[in-house]
Amino acid sequence: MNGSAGNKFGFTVNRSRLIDYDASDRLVRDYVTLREPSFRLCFACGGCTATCTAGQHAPFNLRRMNTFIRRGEIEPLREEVTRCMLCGKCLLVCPRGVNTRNVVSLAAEAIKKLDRNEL
Amino acid sequence: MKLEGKKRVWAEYQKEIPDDHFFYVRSCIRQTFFAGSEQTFLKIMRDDLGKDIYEDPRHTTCTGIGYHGDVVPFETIQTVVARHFALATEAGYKNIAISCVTSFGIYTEILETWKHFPETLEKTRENLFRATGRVFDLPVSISHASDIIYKFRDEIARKAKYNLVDVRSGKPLKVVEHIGCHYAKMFPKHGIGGAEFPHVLVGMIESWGGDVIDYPERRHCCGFGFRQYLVQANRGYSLSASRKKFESMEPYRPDFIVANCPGCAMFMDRWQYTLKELDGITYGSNETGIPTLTYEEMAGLILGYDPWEMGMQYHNVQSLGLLKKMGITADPAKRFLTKDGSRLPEPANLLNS
Amino acid sequence: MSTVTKHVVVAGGGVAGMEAAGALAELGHRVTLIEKEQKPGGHLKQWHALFPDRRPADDVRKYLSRRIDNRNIKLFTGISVEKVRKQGHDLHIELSDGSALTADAAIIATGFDLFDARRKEEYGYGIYDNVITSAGLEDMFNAGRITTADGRTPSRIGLVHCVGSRDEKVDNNHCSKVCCVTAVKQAIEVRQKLPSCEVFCFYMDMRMYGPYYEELYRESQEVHNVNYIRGKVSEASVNINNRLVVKVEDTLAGRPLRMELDMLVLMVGMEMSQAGTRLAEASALGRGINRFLETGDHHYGNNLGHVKGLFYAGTCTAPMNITDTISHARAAVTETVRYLTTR
Amino acid sequence: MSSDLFVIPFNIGLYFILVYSVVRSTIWFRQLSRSDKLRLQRGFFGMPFMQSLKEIFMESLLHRKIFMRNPVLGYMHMSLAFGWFLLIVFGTIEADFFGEKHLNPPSHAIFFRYFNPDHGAAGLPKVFGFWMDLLLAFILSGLLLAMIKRFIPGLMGMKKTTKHTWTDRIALLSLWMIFPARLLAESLTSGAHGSGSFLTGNLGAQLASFLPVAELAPWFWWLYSLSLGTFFILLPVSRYFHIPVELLLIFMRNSGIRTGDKPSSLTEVQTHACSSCGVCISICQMSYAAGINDIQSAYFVKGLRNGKDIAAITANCLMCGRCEEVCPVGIELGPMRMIERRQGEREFKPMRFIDGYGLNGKKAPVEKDPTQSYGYLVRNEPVKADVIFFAGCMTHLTPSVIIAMKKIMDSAGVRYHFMDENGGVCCGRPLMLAGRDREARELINYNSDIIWRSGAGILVTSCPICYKIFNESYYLDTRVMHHSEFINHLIEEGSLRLGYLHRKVVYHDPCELGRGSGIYDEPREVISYVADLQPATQEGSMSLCCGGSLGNLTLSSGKRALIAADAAKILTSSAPDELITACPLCKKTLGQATETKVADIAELVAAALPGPKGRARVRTKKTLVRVHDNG
Repeated sequence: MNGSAGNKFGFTVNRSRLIDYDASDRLVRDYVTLREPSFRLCFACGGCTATCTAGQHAPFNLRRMNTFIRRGEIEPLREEVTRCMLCGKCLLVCPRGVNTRNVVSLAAEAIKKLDRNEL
Repeated sequence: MKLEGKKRVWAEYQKEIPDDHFFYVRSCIRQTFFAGSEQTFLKIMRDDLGKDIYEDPRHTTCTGIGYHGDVVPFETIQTVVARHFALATEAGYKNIAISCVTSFGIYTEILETWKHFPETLEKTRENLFRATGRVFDLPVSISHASDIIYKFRDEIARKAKYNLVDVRSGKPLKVVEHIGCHYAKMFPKHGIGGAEFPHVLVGMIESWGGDVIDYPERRHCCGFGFRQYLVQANRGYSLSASRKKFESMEPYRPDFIVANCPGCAMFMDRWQYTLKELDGITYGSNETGIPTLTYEEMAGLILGYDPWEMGMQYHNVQSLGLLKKMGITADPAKRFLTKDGSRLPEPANLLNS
Repeated sequence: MSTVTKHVVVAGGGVAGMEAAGALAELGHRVTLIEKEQKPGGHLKQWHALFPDRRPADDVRKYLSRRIDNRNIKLFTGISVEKVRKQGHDLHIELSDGSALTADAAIIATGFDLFDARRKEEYGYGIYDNVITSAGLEDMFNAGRITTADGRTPSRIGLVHCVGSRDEKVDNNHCSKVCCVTAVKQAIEVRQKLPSCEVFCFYMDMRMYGPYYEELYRESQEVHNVNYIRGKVSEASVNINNRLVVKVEDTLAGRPLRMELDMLVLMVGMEMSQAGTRLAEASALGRGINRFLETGDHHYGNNLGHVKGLFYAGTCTAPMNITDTISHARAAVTETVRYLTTR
Repeated sequence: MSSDLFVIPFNIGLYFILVYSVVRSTIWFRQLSRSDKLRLQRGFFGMPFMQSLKEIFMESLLHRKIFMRNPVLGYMHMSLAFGWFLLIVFGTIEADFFGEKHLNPPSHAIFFRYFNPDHGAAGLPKVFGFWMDLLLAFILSGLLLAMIKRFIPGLMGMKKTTKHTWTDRIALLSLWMIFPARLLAESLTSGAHGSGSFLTGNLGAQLASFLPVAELAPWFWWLYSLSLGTFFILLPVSRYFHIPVELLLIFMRNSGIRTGDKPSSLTEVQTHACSSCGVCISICQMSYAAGINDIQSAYFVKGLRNGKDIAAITANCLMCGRCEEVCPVGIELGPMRMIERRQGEREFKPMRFIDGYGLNGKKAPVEKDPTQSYGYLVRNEPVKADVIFFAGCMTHLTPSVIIAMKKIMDSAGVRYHFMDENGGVCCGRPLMLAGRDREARELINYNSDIIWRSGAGILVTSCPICYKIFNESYYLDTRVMHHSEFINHLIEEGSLRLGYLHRKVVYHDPCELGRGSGIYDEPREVISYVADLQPATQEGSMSLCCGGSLGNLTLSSGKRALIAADAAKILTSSAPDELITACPLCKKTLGQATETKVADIAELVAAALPGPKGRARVRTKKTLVRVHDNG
């Protein structure tokens, strides 16, 4: 809501929720996929998210994170990606053999690099 | 772009528009913000096209804004609309001409409801009779006022004093047409050209020499979205929808926007100022804003009406440049003078003034 | 098996009709095969390669040609069966050229029509230059050139699943079954032929129901890097560069998504064919809510209609792939022969 | 006599390497922490020094460990090292005895024959000459084996041999040239002078029959000197630097210096002490079971030594610890890799040898990240209990283990609190294995808090991964027990009544429990108490990794499956009724790789619990099974 926006209108322009595929880049995705090709195999069943140890305590959704990474939407992941405990349960449940643990690890790494303009 | 494809779609969505004898119902927003437009429409109908168009001063709002704003129940609005039908019946008119797209959607929705659920019609008749003692016949046809201009677009073209053409280069003007959502998105078969590729304004623009811009967000809502606009805190949604459209049309360098819905015309005009204030961005060539016209004003200009008499000076984005491009001489100094020379109030914060 | 030669009319010379005719002729029956087009083969004529193994469609076309190369089969092309009527023990069959045939039994194999993509106006098929159908893409494969209308090599192609299927707006609630796997197959083919072209599949569900389909889907991700976005494309438009812009909800991200494409391929579904509809209406044959021919029993009478001696084969009963169509046609032949011998 | 110029290359090389070694050692010594400096000083004047000498003799010269693992390979190393050592010793004695004067420059011993071409005709010199020839033949036989190993590794029982850099190649070439050159030089000189023993004498005589040996001899003395000189100069930048560095490592290790968790002089000494012998490659399951041949410790250490970007190699390791068990040099490979993983996220800066203050200069200390990763964890009210059971994340995917543990503890009347019954917090070990200690520390603190406040005396976990970190990195006032230990404890104290299952079972040591925590006996005692425990083909310290290891971040599921299949095949080669393990991850991984039933030790014990009508007896148990180290 923008009711309290401090201007003479009492509101501001809402930020678009749109994923504009052409306005973002896929640097993080490419970084992850190059190092962990199994990342491509995710078909978003959500098994990882269901079994996730960290996910029992806080919003951490690997399934959705994978989607965001693929679309180049990094902003929502910056904090979420650090919540993983790397326990590896997701590895055992993934029906497509995605090396999920490495995906999170690489994503966190890539985002840090992105922020340092190293990607 | 394959024009044949569009023509095929347009051919599929044609509707019967009566030739004459209309009962005119006005629009709350149009008569408030573009009072000259409705007057222009009546003038064109009566003076230029020689049609019989009647309006009853007793007709009221359709309460569509209240209905979409969740404060007017469906039974109520049905009864209000039934009262308008009763006025038409009493005056002996069977063809309704509607100024507002919201009303047009309401009328269509109600008639469709009555068709599929006849008991609601009976209930409405009963409600209307109990409340006012009036009875009504169902209208034979429902037309949006833009449908009627569309029907007579070629006749207007024959009488044209100006065209949608840059008089200096001879090139057609680039026009963004915007169709109100409730015109055809709810009931595509009631709109000329359907919902995806509406033809109602395209037909006018092309008949009058302009080029239509088919930009990616063409179908997108202007941002009115009753609940979004009516609650001040929600207006950011409304504004962001308009911005999406402006950003999408901007690369085409449009000469002006024309809308068939009063709300759309109002928003796409006024939000340009708001966006300038909030975002610091002014759209349009040389960042002067994109003039936003009603279709009545567009038709009026073609027929040589005085822009100041039509009230075009009360748009937030001024259209002096456009008029010049079309070769219309209108003295800027006379914008805010009445015919007898006394001063009209001059709005602040005009764009492209 | 019958020792007496009977006459069976097969209406429709597509995959089902050709297989049924061939099988009947092999058993010694006299078959009249009637095809409305100038050549038999049905929709298979247009296919370049088949899923899931991407073998040339020509393999199956050749098989079917050999199948009907039998002196017991009389092939008529350019005419269609318009009406079937029971006349005593026989069937009276009226053709579009005004002539009529009498047969001991008949098999209807009138197949399907591809959904007319123009009915999904929001995708702009027939309006935007680079919106094509899956059949159109198959044509491009056959021609050996995948290019945009102005001859450029596309750098990004989108494939829209479920066009005309599972869509109440066009009165088709049924699933056409084969479009998902066709999309996967075509996506792989595009990636192979144009390695620098990104491919996106916009799907509602991935219905990989057949053997090796799921494996193909996996391969498309693992080996060919095909991208999948779960969500139905809501509309397509063009931008100032004449590139297509599509809007879709990325349902897995829970957010709307917009992207530019050079080409949009609509995976058109299957509908009851118009010729089959005419025949069904003229002959008062029952049809299901999906408008395909209604069979006697979904489980054990799937080749039977309610007219004795009249049998159904292939996609006139429901969408199916080539494998199932051939099996269904063979089952129809079994039913026909049983009818002819026990009548 | 030194006017013979050919000795110059040798002298340059020799003095260079001597000076370099002194400088290098000094730098390393100065980089040691204060306590390690004290350790080394103390070690130098005490028992450790004698131990070191013994070890140097056994390992650096005789190559005992390699010999025991692979006699041919051992012989190769021994002949080269010990042979050369003896050649130098004997040569020096010879030169000292028979030379013109005592305390000759080293070149006199090395080129003794040149300077004394007629020496060794009879008597004691002849005996010496014989021995010198014999040693040379000994070395040359080893050299021959080395060449065979280089070109046909299979013949030596080696799967792969390490890949060489170009400096390695030149150093190798010069090393290979040394002894053939010496042979020819001595033979030619002997041929010209009619001297020499059975090898050089005979060969010399043969050559003299058709060659102008006197003219040729200087050329080969030059070659011999050049080879030695080149080898010495290239020594610091080649794999052969390990020869001197290993001696230093032995001293350091025997003085009690350990790798720790940060880069130090020791880590650098260890990188240089690796001889790239390749034993770690042959033993590596990722190599022989999964066909991955570029990440083994030899490559890891080499990459580290050469300042290459080894992030991928560092991450791609099961951390099973098998290589460390067999490393002939005794390099602490696990801790070395862990140090690298901790560096992982930082920008890679290649280290060059010359500018090197080595690892210490290479990387900044672990970054302090002020933000908390797991700030979202909520502290719950503690539950008081005597015993805490922590199943661990992985055990939650093997509910049968949890059920079995509950049954066992209930049966033994244990009052326990199931700490992570409704999904707990990870123990932190997986993060630590990924080199992310800071984050691991957050989880450790969280879990420690719960354990401390529970007041429990015993913490039981059914996961070896958790067990290891609870033991090593948690500060607890609680006895940490793996469930196999705990069950053993219950049996010993007589609170668990168990029947006997007539099943043949084989036990698989989980890496983190066996090699990782030294728990080999307790599981075996428990198993042999309730079933017929059969020996496994590879067990104890050389037990296999199941392939599921969390130590490896990058290994694909397909490769893991290959390792699992191979391990399962070996473990079930005796066709046991059941394969027992003590780790949920091993159970899951092996379970997918074999038809044989794979069960956790708890499941086996639970099956031996008396049923409602069961007649279990409390047996006195003392049939100790010892692990047979077949490593």
